[in-house]
Amino acid sequence: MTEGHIEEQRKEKARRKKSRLPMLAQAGPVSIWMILFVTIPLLFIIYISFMTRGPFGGVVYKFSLESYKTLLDPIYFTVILKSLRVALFTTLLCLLLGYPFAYYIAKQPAERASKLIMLLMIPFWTNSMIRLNSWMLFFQTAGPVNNVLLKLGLIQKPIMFLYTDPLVMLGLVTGMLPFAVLPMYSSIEKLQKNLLEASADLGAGPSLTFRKVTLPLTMPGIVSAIILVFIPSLGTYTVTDMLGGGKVLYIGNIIKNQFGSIRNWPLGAALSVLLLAITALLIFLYTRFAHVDELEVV
Amino acid sequence: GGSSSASKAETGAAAESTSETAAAKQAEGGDASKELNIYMWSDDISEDLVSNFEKENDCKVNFTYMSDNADAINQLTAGAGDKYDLVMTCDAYMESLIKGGYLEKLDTSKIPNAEKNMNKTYWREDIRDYCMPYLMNYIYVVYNKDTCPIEITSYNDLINPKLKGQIGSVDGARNLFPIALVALGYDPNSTDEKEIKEAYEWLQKYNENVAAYGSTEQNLVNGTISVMLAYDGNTKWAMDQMGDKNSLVIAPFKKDPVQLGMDLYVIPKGAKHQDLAYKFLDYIADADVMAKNLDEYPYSCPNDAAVEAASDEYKNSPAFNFDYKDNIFFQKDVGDALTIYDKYYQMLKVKAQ
Amino acid sequence: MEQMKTKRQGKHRLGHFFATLYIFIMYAVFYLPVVVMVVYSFNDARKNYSWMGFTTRWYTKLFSFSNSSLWDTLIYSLIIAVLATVISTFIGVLGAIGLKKFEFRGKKFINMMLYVPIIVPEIVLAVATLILFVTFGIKMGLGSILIGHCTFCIPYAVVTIKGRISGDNDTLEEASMDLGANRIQTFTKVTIPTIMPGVMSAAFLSFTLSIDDVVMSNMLAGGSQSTLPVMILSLNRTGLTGDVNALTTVMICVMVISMLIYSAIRKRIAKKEAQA
Amino acid sequence: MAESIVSLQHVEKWYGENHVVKDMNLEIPEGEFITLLGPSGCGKTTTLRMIAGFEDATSGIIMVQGERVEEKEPYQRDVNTVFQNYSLFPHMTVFDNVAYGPMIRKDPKDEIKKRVEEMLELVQMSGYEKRKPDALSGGQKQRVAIARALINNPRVLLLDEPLGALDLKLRKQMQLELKHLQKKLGITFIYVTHDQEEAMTMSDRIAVMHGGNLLQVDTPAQIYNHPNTRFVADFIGESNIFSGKVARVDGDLLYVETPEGAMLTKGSGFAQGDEIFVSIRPEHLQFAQTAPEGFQLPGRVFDQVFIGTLHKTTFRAGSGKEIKASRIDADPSLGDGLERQLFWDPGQSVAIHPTADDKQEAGK
Amino acid sequence: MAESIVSLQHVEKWYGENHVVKDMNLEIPEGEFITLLGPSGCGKTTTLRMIAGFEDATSGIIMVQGERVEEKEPYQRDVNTVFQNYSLFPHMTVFDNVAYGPMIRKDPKDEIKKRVEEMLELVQMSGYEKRKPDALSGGQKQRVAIARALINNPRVLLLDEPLGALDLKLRKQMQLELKHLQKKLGITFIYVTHDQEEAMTMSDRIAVMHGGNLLQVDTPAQIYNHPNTRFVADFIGESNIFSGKVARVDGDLLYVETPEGAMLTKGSGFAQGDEIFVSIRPEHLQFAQTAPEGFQLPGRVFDQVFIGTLHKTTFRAGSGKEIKASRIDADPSLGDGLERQLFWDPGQSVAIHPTADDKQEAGK
Ligand SMILES: Nc1ncnc2c1ncn2[C@@H]1O[C@H](COP(=O)(O)OP(=O)(O)OP(=O)(O)O)[C@@H](O)[C@H]1O
Ligand SMILES: Nc1ncnc2c1ncn2[C@@H]1O[C@H](COP(=O)(O)OP(=O)(O)OP(=O)(O)O)[C@@H](O)[C@H]1O
Ligand SMILES: [Mg+2]
Ligand SMILES: [Mg+2]
Repeated sequence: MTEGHIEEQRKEKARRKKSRLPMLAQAGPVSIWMILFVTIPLLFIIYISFMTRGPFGGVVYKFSLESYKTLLDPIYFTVILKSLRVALFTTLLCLLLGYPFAYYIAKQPAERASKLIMLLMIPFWTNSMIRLNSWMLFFQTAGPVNNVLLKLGLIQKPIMFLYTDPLVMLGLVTGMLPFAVLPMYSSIEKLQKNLLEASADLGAGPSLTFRKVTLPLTMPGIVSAIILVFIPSLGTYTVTDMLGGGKVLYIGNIIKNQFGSIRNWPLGAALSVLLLAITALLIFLYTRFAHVDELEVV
Repeated sequence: GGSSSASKAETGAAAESTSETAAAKQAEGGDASKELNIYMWSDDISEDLVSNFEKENDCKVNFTYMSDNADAINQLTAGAGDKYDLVMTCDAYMESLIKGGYLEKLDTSKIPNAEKNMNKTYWREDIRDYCMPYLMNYIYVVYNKDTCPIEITSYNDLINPKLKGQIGSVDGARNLFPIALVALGYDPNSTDEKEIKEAYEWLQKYNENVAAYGSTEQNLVNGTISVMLAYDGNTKWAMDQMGDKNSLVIAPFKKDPVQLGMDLYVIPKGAKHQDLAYKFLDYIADADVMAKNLDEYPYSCPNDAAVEAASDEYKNSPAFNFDYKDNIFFQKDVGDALTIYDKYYQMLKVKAQ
Repeated sequence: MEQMKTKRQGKHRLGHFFATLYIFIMYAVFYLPVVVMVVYSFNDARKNYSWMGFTTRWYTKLFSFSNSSLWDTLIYSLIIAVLATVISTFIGVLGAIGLKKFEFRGKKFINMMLYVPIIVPEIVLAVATLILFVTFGIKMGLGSILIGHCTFCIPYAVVTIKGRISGDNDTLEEASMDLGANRIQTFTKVTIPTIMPGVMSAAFLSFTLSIDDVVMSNMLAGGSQSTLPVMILSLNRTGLTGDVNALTTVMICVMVISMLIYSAIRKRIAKKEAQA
Repeated sequence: MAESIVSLQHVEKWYGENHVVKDMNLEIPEGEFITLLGPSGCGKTTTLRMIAGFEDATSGIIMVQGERVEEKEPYQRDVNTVFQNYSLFPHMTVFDNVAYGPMIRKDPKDEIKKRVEEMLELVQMSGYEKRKPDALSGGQKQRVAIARALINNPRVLLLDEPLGALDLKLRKQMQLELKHLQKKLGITFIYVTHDQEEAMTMSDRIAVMHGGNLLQVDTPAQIYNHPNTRFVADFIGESNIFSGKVARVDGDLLYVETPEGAMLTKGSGFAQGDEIFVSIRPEHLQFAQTAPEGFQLPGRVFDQVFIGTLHKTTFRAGSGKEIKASRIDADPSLGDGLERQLFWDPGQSVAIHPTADDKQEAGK
Repeated sequence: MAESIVSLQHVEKWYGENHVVKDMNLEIPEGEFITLLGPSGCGKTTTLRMIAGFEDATSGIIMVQGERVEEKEPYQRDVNTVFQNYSLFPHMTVFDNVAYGPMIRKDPKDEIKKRVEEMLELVQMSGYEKRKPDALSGGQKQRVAIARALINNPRVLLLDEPLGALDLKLRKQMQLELKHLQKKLGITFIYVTHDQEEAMTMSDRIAVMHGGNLLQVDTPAQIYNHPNTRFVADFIGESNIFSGKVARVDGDLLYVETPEGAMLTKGSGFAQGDEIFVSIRPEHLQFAQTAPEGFQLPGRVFDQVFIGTLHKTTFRAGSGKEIKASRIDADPSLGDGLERQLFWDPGQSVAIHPTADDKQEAGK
């Protein structure tokens, strides 16, 4: 090859390096982390799901489809449906309650907004166990709510708040709300006032402006919120166990039990794979429905 | 509690450990032989006694806490047991742990106090070589004689429709099914699916009556429920709480045995400070030491000498005194049948709605 | 005339009133459990189930030397939470930008991987990670817990920040580089400030997740130290005791006070800079 | 006042400490094309924003179509705006941006389509329907913004430098189109531009603002030929402004003494000894070897440039002041450094009374 | 080529399907003031962005200071930009925005302070140091953007309509300041403007672009007086362009026949029967009762306007074509509907060869 050609190649390389380096620096760490600490364990989980339960705990590394056969039991279908319903409900409530909240905060001056966010987060730095316990103390038969109501003569005998669905919802929603508020706040904050003005100027009232401009432009935050609320509440169980009296099993309980008292890791792994598949399906449906290409919903 | 009576010297030793930051401790440098790592429940052992032990042996005892018995099992089966020197677990898992080869065999000659003081009924033959019992708990029925609509003398009374919404209950497949099996007159550790299925049907009726699973003692105290299937420790608290007006009674069972569970210490395979672990086991098996511990943490105890040496308050606690104390059964490892239990347990809780 | 003038303003004022009321109620709901917790930290009962009278003995116990393990545990948890927050926010910011801005092979895959820690129950991932760590002879302790925490914090951070980034960031970054700032300077001086609310949200979420985590902390812990939530959950077997409430109360106070001091210092510095 | 479609009465606007609009009074009759002209930061955009309702006036009354603005939200008013920064919706295509107004009004689909196409045609953006604003050039964005506002046929249209990013050719066309539409539909235009030629050719009236004050509201010719303040004379077009004293009054003819020399102008309301500004446009400045009676204003040729249409000559007076003249044809006899006598037709120059501001400035 | 500070060789840019820059070749010597001129969307901003390094050329070579652009990050190049949309940092004050470059270079604090004050003075924004961009008017933002780029004293400065939002007065001043700085510091300016007068007075050379093509790169006078294509003639300034055929060649004098009539022009490279465009500026168009020899171009007065400096007259030829003339002085004898003979000095008109594009257009 001629010298010029080599020179050209060298430059070409340098050029490619130029455009690669920032990409590596930014997408690199997260990619490496995800591959090392998520992909590899995930492959291992998938691997385990095809193994056999060890009679003495753990796994016997012998291929088996037993776990997946077990999954065919309609009981899991019921459980997952129930979990989905709870997750859906929680997510809806979190969005409905969280959006105005996030909106209000985002529209405050920056300094005030960060104070309000801080104020929102502080309660969540207490232990969730303690918070749940506090709800129980607050609503128990001999708790302050019942006492006050009794004293005021509004009721004759204590109301049973504990172990009811509304209390479970209260626990779920108050526990999950920050995960909805924070991403929505950060994307609403970005919303430019001049676009709202333009919309109003063109004759759109507040609700139309909200639907046509505000909502689409803050959609990334809403989608983030949905992901961060819906998926975790799909696998939740502490709230339902503590505030709901543990009479109902959710998919989270079942998986936990496989890694707990039942020591059936392969089944637990298979159930996790099932969860992954369901979520992937939901995301796929969403992207189809919302005309977003690929998995990158945010 | 005894913590406030700590002597100056003891607090001094503790102060030293305070000055170490948690992070420095984590470095695990220093004299490794002077450390003892124990994995167990929190709030289950007297700190004064521990700091005494530390002083006597010039060592540092580190506690890490489990949130579930299965945590310990998961750690051991994952092969991470050797980061601990002592692990607390319960008797139901012992067979698996032994067969899985996760434990060091105990040299009982190194724990003479245990040899001497431990009640051999509880320190069962089949597991004796691998563990030393620490505390134990009964799962029995307790009810409020003023508010409970019926008198309860057997497990079968629990499925009486009159008790609808009145029961607070322990949870978990391996806690509930043995009760049902006993009620039906089967082996509590049955591996026969037919029997387990029957137990499931029994439990369905039981489930109708249950208001909540989990820790329900406060509900018994404040009158939300009137019956409780629970650990003796929780019952003790409930009875104490009601004080003079205590109307709680342990159901006077005529025939049915009660379930007894053990908290025991094991030395995981490959533990690094086994000598110190033995010293600790022997120390805690000492009658006086354990007696003090019982005063602070009043639970049932397999250490006869310690119970003897304990305070009257402990010995007279109504929660630990019932007349069929010896009519007991243990949870045993049921091997693969566990998955059958799990299946029916899931059905129980899913079909409930 | 004057009355008419107040019509639109009046409408606004009414809206403002309801908005403020709503926010107030929401905060009240968030703080209710905290208030209950604080009140019950003065409860004279061995187990925190019902009110048995006022006492300060939990605080006395907390501040007595014999209760060092509680403090150790707290400090340990805080160290982990702060480190996990810093690491995952850092990686999360970089990652969110990188994944938004660049097209590369495997990007879809990484995007999918980000959902995995949110979807797969923590215990499953924790056990798998534990087994892998044991297999590769990685020593358990602060490091392994941190890895565990970051693994589920990073996706939260990335998802939160990604929702914030948009096209207008590009032109500002261009302006910065045009003025001679290299990519790192551009990143710290322009990119970060413009997506600050996202970064702040990510940091808060990471901290909250980490300070409250049980499963990873339990599975990946070393043999000598537990975190506070693990201890609290462990306590839950026999019922929470007042000292945990007291400790959490103190913890909240410490965090709030340090926040206040921090913002006061920042304000003062800003003022000084403004004067200069 | 009744026929005014927009009326500002004693309007003031403060941004915190900044007083950006000061006691503004303006009546705009229906169908008028009025242009706000003034230096950068003088409050033009702020005035438009108050009329549109995005900004509340700190005090004063703003009426649109006979009703006070405070009672109505922006979307309730038949006012549309072409924003200085375009404010296109980034998540919508060009088509959807333009269709926004009719869509909000729930016009029938095919009618919307037809109208949008018409509008895009008008601003020469046909074929760009499917693009997002991000993929448009500056001028293209601006044209979409114009189309988006025009499609609504508002009674009042506020335009904030709507043609600023367009090239001369296109700007000329758009000027014609806008003017044509305005006339045809009888829309009231309130227009902001920096292009004085644009202001001159398009406006019925021009309102000159300065530092939040409205200085003069008049027809273009009036503003150009009879500026009422020194600022207006100076700001509109190019002017040579001489500051001096009235030496003698002869009917409407004033003899003025300035540091540069003696000159004549016409003007009223002046007495002997008054301070005066005399303003003369470069294109009206004449020069010759000798001066007519009343003039004694010598200047040396300092610079000559050709800027496309015009040949511009700069003279330097004895006082050092630069004086500009422009002609279409080059004067080949003129060379750098040559001295000429400058003069003009006294009817073409303007005599201006100094304002308080001017005096204050002079005092500094 | 060695002395070129910026050099574009066969540069192409595609945005997906859109071909926005086509085979562009341009050599810019150090210290030159070159202006890109062209209609909205013709690729000016895109060209600047490729030079600054924000956009990769699809093909071709871009060299800045003798080195290929692809190898260097934007911040490694001694090139600064004044962006069309300002791109001020919203989280920084005006001071911090302007101080950004020096701060990055870690200049001493007090020097930065001094320089920033100087720069703000230059753009007449002193006193606004502590404001955030949000609280500035459009023109004020633009001035800050200029100051921010100027403070770095780059070797090459790219300016994308830097004065577009400023009023005439300020624009004139800023033009002078910019030109002055450019000369003093020897900076190379690559300038985009829509203001042709600005382009004419400031540039050493003008590059006219159209639909991604570079049509002509020449001095302002050359571009104005000798446009090489019909598009350039039409785009730059106002022109009357006649399309016809060469009837007779007499040395460099051409006799041309058009639908409007017969005319004379000078030009070379034409043969009898060739297609030809003849371009004449309105200010060179003369009219009288009778035409000189060679001309036979009658027109009826159609419209007369006064736009500040000039009186513009539009004639309508027999073919219906409008023909424009402008003069400084009004001709009182001229009334609507009167007929005049139009003519010019053949040396002042330009003869242009039709390009392929023109022919194609004519074909349509
Ligand atoms: N939000 C704000 N806070 C404080 N001052 C502001 C704010 N917005 C504008 N200003 C100031 O008000 C004055 C008037 O601004 P305005 O935008 O009306 O000017 P303008 O006449 O439109 O100028 P331009 O021609 O440059 O666009 C300016 O000096 C500006 O700095
Ligand atoms: N990101 C993009 N994707 C697709 N097309 C684009 C994109 N950016 C610009 N264009 C198109 O490229 C062409 C050139 O754009 P450019 O911004 O260079 O024009 P310009 O000459 O600066 O125009 P203006 O004077 O209006 O600012 C335009 O037709 C524009 O629509
Ligand atoms: Mg403005
Ligand atoms: Mg452009």
